[in-house]
Amino acid sequence: MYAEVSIQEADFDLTTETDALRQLDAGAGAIAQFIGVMRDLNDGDTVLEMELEHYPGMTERCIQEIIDEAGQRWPIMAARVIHRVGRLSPKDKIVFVAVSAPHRHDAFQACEFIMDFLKTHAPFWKKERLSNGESRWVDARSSDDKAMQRWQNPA
Amino acid sequence: MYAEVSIQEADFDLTTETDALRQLDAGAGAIAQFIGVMRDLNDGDTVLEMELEHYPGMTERCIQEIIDEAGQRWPIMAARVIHRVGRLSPKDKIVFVAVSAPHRHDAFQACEFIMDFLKTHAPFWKKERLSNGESRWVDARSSDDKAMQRWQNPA
Amino acid sequence: MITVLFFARLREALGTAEVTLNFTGTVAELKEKLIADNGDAWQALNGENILCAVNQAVVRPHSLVEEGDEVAFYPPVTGG
Amino acid sequence: MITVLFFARLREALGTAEVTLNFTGTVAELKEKLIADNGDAWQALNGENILCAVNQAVVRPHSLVEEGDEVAFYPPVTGG
Repeated sequence: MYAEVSIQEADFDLTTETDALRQLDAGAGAIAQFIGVMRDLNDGDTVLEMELEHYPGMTERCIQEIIDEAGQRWPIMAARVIHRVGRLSPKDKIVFVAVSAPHRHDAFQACEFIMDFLKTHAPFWKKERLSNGESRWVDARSSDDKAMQRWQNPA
Repeated sequence: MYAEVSIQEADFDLTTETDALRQLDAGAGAIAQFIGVMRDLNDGDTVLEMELEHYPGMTERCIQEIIDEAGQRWPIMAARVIHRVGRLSPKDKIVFVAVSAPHRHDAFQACEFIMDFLKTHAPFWKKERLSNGESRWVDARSSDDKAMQRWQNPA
Repeated sequence: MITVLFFARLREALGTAEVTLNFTGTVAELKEKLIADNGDAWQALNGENILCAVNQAVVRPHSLVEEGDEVAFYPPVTGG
Repeated sequence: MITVLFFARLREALGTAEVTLNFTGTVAELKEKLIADNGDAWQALNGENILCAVNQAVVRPHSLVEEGDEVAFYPPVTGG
């Protein structure tokens, strides 16, 4: 299985990334993708900007392990993950997860699995700058823990 | 809910399409996408080319109905579907389904639902040209019917 | 007049993509009339998987076809 | 020597991103030593949600830290 993980400040181009996956193997009929986008509202407050911190080295390693686990669970051909760090504004892309597979349900499942585990395991932290001048660290969400726990008891 | 459906011979650009969804609403934190890609093998035979026929008018109407149904089932903000017709070669993109939503699980569910219903309801037909010189109409798959039936009894 | 469209494998079997005729009745009766008018090759319309849409919505054999309708017969779909 | 890294809210609470020291023992003992050496503000290490990784793998409080290890303490993650 092909896997590539990038942690970067720069934005990324969806056409370039998808074309790369598509060209890898003409047997991959299905590509499922997720794009996480910065929202302008969080917990009822207007967010002007976000600063994303991460643990260099561990982040890449952790995401690679999640991809490997996805590859054990579903017959997938390739996975590509890009996560941005540094300053981001509303509507900016934050994260990209793409999975190619022979069949679409496997691609969807693996893509969502990778996102759910990334959210709860990969060492990233978000700090928001609000319209009222305050800055605050974003709290972890129990909904993300629940999303992750779903995969412990596969249906 | 915003919805746009295109049936076209021309290829499409993922960056353009995803950017359009992203710009619609800064509250849409999640975009789930599917790209169906032409495979070079089907039922064990090498496929050189494919010709996609459709029923103009009904195709658009049918996909719009599927999107509306997805919008009833999940809180989604926008959906974009592009389906190509005419001649296609292996690795070409065939279909694109993108759904934006405030939360990722809704986006994933709605995106897969739209694909499963499109596969089993939208009036498209594929004819393959094989490496041995033969041409054949692709048979419908019972696996696609099963994928669709999954949504009749939501877990 | 009604318009009747045929697609894909069925279009090839019948050798035509479209016919127009004067007809009112059920979808099942329309099939019988088309076979009677056009000969045995049109028995392909009775293939067990052949679907029918009237005015672009899928219907059952006992559904009615009325003046001005667009009827379509086609095999199971294979898009996506 | 070991390297100890702090991230996000915890980094801000401690006022430092990294310390190096001579230490072998468990993660729990390392926390105690850091608090003893650096003062009460470092009680933040005992926050109930604070996670620990040794050599970039998440570990439990009784896990051992050895010479040359990279240890990290951090709050629950919020990426994606």
